Amino acid sequence: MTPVAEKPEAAGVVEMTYREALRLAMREEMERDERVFIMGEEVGLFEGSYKVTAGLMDEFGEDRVRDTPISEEGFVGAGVGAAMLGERPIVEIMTLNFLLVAMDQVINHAAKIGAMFGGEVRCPMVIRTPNGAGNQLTAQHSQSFDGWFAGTPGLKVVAPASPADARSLLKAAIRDDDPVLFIENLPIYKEKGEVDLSDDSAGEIGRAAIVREGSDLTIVSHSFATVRALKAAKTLEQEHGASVEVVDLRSLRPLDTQTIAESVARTNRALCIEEGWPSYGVTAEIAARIQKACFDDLDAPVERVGMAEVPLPYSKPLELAAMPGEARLVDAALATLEGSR
Amino acid sequence: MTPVAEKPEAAGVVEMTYREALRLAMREEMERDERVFIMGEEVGLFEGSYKVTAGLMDEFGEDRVRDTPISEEGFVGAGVGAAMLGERPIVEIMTLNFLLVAMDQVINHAAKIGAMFGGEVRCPMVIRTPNGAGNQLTAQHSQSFDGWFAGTPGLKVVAPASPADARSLLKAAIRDDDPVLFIENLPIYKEKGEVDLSDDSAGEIGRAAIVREGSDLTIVSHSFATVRALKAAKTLEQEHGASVEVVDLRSLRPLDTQTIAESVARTNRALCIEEGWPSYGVTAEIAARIQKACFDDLDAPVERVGMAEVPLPYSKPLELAAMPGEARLVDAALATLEGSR
Amino acid sequence: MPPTAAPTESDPDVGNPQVPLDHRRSLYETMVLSRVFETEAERQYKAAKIGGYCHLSSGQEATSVGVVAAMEPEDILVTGYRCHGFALAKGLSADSVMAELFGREDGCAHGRGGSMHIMDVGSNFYGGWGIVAGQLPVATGLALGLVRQGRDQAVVCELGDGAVNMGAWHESLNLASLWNLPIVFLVVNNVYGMGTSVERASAEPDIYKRAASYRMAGERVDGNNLDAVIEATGRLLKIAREDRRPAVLETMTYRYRGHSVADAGLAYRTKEEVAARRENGDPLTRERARLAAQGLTDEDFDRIDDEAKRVVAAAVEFADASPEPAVETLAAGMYAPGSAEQFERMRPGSPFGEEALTFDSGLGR
Amino acid sequence: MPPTAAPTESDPDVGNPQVPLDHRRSLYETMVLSRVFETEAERQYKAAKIGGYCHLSSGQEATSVGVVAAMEPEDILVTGYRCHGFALAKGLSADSVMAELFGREDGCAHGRGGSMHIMDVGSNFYGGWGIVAGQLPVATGLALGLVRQGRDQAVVCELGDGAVNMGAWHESLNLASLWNLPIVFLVVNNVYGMGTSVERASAEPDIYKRAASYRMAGERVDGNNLDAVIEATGRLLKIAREDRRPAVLETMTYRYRGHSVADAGLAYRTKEEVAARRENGDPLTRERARLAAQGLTDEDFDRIDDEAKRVVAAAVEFADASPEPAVETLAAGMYAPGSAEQFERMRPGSPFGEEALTFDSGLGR
Ligand SMILES: Cc1ncc(C[n+]2csc(CCOP(=O)(O)OP(=O)(O)O)c2C)c(N)n1
Ligand SMILES: Cc1ncc(C[n+]2csc(CCOP(=O)(O)OP(=O)(O)O)c2C)c(N)n1
Ligand SMILES: [Mg+2]
Ligand SMILES: [Mg+2]
Repeated sequence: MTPVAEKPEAAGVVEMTYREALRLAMREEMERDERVFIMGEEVGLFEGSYKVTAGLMDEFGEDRVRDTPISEEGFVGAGVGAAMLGERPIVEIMTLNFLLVAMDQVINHAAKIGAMFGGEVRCPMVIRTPNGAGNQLTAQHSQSFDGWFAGTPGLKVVAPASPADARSLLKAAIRDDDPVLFIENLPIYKEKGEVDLSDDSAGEIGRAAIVREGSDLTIVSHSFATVRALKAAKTLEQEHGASVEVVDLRSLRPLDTQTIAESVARTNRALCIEEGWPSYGVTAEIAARIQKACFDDLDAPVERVGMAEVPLPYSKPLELAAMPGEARLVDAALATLEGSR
Repeated sequence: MTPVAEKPEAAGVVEMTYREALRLAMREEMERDERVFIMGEEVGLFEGSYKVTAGLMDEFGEDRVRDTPISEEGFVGAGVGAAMLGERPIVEIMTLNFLLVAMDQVINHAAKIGAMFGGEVRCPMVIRTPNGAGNQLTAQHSQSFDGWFAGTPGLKVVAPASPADARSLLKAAIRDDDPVLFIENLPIYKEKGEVDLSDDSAGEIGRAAIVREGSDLTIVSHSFATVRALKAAKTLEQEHGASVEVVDLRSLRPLDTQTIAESVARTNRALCIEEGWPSYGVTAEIAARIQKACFDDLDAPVERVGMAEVPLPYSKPLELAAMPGEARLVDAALATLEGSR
Repeated sequence: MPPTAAPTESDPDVGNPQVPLDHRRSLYETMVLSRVFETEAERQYKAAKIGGYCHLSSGQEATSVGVVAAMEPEDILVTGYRCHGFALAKGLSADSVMAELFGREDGCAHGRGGSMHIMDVGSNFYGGWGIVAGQLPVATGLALGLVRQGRDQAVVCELGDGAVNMGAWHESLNLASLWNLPIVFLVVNNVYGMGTSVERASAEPDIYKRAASYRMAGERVDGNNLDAVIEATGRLLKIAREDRRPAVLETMTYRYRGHSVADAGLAYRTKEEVAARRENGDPLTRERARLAAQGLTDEDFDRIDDEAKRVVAAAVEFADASPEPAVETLAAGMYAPGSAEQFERMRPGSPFGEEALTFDSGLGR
Repeated sequence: MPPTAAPTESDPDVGNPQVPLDHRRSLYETMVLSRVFETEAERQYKAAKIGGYCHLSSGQEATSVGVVAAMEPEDILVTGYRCHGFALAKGLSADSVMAELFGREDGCAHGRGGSMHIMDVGSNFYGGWGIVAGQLPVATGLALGLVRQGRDQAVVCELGDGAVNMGAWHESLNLASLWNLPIVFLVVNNVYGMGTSVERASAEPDIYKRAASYRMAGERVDGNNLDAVIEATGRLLKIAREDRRPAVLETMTYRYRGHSVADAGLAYRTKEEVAARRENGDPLTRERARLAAQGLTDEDFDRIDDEAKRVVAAAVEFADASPEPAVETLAAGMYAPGSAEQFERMRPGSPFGEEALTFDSGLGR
């Protein structure tokens, strides 16, 4: 069982995993505000299928860390109703794939409340769920529908890439008065990074970050794709002498196109990457905005890379061939660097 | 009650509505292949909430035109299972908004079967459903999620704009061996056009059509947006002397980017329009592909217009302000014509 | 359900003596108001003052008024889209409901929701929802919220006979029972879901029996009998509040008009069937007889009818005079205050016209 | 469920005399094969020859083997992801199942599906599905297909105790009963859904009773008693085939291993509980006793065990020798033959690498 990160008392900067950072944010917000509670399958007794909520039921009790039956539509909706009454539910969906059975509650209920009722009632809830692939989980369990939610007015969609952002943006999502889909990722849970325990503040939703500076190419990504981007950027520098800037979106709705545009205006080339299928995906929107915002700056077409457009196969070699692995990212980057004038 | 279109016996070219063309295609295919049957809410006794299936239950009986309880997840899945056994279900979903409760069956079942089971079994089913807005149906009933399905490998997505295409492509969808989402549209049902009853052949999925030729600007659209595009193109010609080409996509997956690219290579400017929300929508993908395929041809950024990004309000003036009406299309076209060099 | 015999002179039905006459009278006034309101709404719809879908509840007044009569003001009501009558019963003014149907700024949802999405937090009426059975999980969550907040009220969640075949029904009832939530699921059985009769939709047409699958109490009452509805609702709400046990209440009634104003309502039933229902057991006729048996005169009833007509006519005037929402407020309410700042960096490269959207949530009220 | 007492010398349980000894013996052989197969699968998983999720059914053999024993070869079986044992019972070879777990070309799904998605149309086994309760609507449709094609077979749809709280359960059972479909919903109650016990998940822990909500027959049997499972399944399938009435059969059993190989399976239950279940009423021990009572010797049992080990060892060899799928076939099977032509015009402007995807569906078999 994953150890629980030290309590904020032990102030200062410590290294922790993305998973621990999420757990810390939830514990801090639950201590801060008794309206905050967690609901989901196996979040309590089982300590979370991916151990994100490990230890929290012992600490906060069964009412505030509530195990649910397998009924995503039912308990996502229960989160919506509780939020309308002023509670602050954090609903965990085991993986994003299972949100498909609760789409109606997310898209046609949570997202509609503010506008449809004329601003007379709000829905301050958070839905936490990991997307992603890479462990041979196969076609039904390896998907990323990030863009679907990011394209839904009334929702906010946050997807951080580092433990520090995971903590501060989950805190921001919990404190936000609107429904926020907080997208995590399976392989990212074990990623490590520094977190400043002395800073209890919430992050800003709608602000991208330049996580690596460069002058030849801008890679735009979010969540685990940013982890991939940073590795690829290193390789591109070391083996190809290319100076690559990486913009981590952090939130998909609102989307900080301004930071992207400013970066591309400097590098004149852009590569957008994502874990999911690129066609009609997140990178489609990013590319569409870049070509409009930076039309005169671009020296080459905006390129996109994502998961090969097939239901992900179980076979390891096939899965590897489908993923946006480093080799494909580097090739795509080189193609973009060489493209056009 | 809408009259039933003449039987094919009365050969030759006749004018009929989009609604009648759909009904004709279903009748022809049901006569042609007894494996074809219709399932859905109110498709029989009630004659279809939008009267598309009117008269078919009388003609083919309750088994082949099957009224269902309100259980979209259940009967969409029942269509999947029947299709796996070689039947050819046509499942009608009253409006696309209600497919949200059946997403799991469409995305994680129908779309996965071919690949996940190694090609050993197929799912030849059609899901017919109208998207769209414009009649004050409000936030929960006025949506278009076309891009979500078009972005799902394993599915095919067809969305014709004329009665002739509605008939030939619905026939193609019914004869296709893969799951096809056939997207209709509420305001388009009453649109009229010529249909050649003597031609019983199925259309080709994956082929866009240039429905209007022009040299200054390419408008790319599908379904009702194409009806809007053709009107706007006329206005642009008459009032602004602009020669506008209109590419009707007809199918979103596969997407005929080749026809789009060839057109833009001639006109050097593109405007993509859709009924739904453009951000992370269909037009994002079209724009992303055009800027890559036509990078050196473009004289201005690819522009996009869709529904204003809000849950659609009930109020008529607000709804009108949100829709991609002719005035907004013309303004967007003029902006694209004036843009850049 | 066999039509309930109308009361006869020989055996005057005076109703439950527990209900004081003045209270019974005021409930009848609300029932009449609801009927008159719906009739006027249909007229205004045909006059194109009202658009979208418009679902009327004429014939179901004993259920809507009776259920709410048994609720405390602090109890929460949630319904589907057939909500005008419930809203009026829960205390929303005819003005604010009619203005909403007209899509005007003074409507309870500022013209954003329309007929299907009436709501008013002040009256503890949480909507007014359009997706069949979609309101059940939400209502279940409202009941969970009440428990978390240590409030001893309960939730009533209305749904139709057709809605009981949706998965959301199953998941919501299981959660409500498993978690001991204070909620009554009110199944308004008006015989049809659009054109599909209960027998053609539900493998168990005795819908209330399905409560047993969740070890939950389930009851069926004559939904056209005001007293029966009040008694059963009151009893089940008491159990919900005090013992924290949910329940299903099925009220048997009938919809006189089409599914919505757009539906003639005769493809799946006969004129004769509708006429027979109107003649036998109409909730207003029946309640009027009880009041007459307790001494109300024709003049009293005329006064009640006139007052209802006056209120509804005034509501139409009020609605017509209320301003249309300003186009600049298109995005108002979508996001909470403070969100505009979060979205300000989204403008570059956005689709044509999007830059114009403003996200402040104030509706200038 | 109280553990069934193990047979004693004084009262030898010889099982149902209707079942001929050689048949009973072959069923036992399949049960042993299943247990040995799962044990080996866990070993291979830990040796990293198998990946993804791997759900074992050790302890549930009397249910999987008994249910299939009561089915005709033409009857259709659909299951969730805990499907190895069912697949072997339905006639898939250990070779093709193990090769699928290894993700190889000779696997029943050519290595595309893996542990959760075993299937073989030739054996009328239609998968092998991974979304909890997602297989119920599909199985209901297969039953509808049988009726439309005038075939007199039936469908058995397996699901777990945790799956009964999903909306898909409710919608599927209602449709199956309303439409008189030949299907038996088999609820394999192994006490837990991951770490959640039936009592913590289902407001009605007597799951079979939920069938009543659909006017459907519901039964519960000792899922570790092969004869009881065969008898009940056979009777309900006969009704499904001949009277076209669906049913629910709940078999009470127990999962020895964790939810999946990744789960130690002790956060929510004790070592002692698991040990007690293994000792009392283990389906293999029990069936072995019956066979012994009918004269099988220890040598016979050793031979049966050895044969199972031999078959499984051979399956591992077969799987290991089978080729990995070729990367060029990444998109194979996704679309039907002829689709490549439909997609050929999609290449311009497509994302990096997409042009390379080929859509021919042949898998070179
Ligand atoms: C999920 C979903 N499917 C279909 C519809 C379309 N629809 C609206 S009302 C209705 C019938 C509902 O009948 P019932 O539950 O009996 O309520 P009533 O209209 O009789 O009050 C249908 C099918 C919808 N709104 N939502
Ligand atoms: C819709 C959905 N939600 C959650 C999951 C994750 N999950 C996989 S198996 C499982 C438990 C199922 O338990 P049960 O139905 O009892 O079957 P068993 O594993 O015991 O055979 C869960 C929650 C899933 N696959 N699908
Ligand atoms: Mg009804
Ligand atoms: Mg289980």
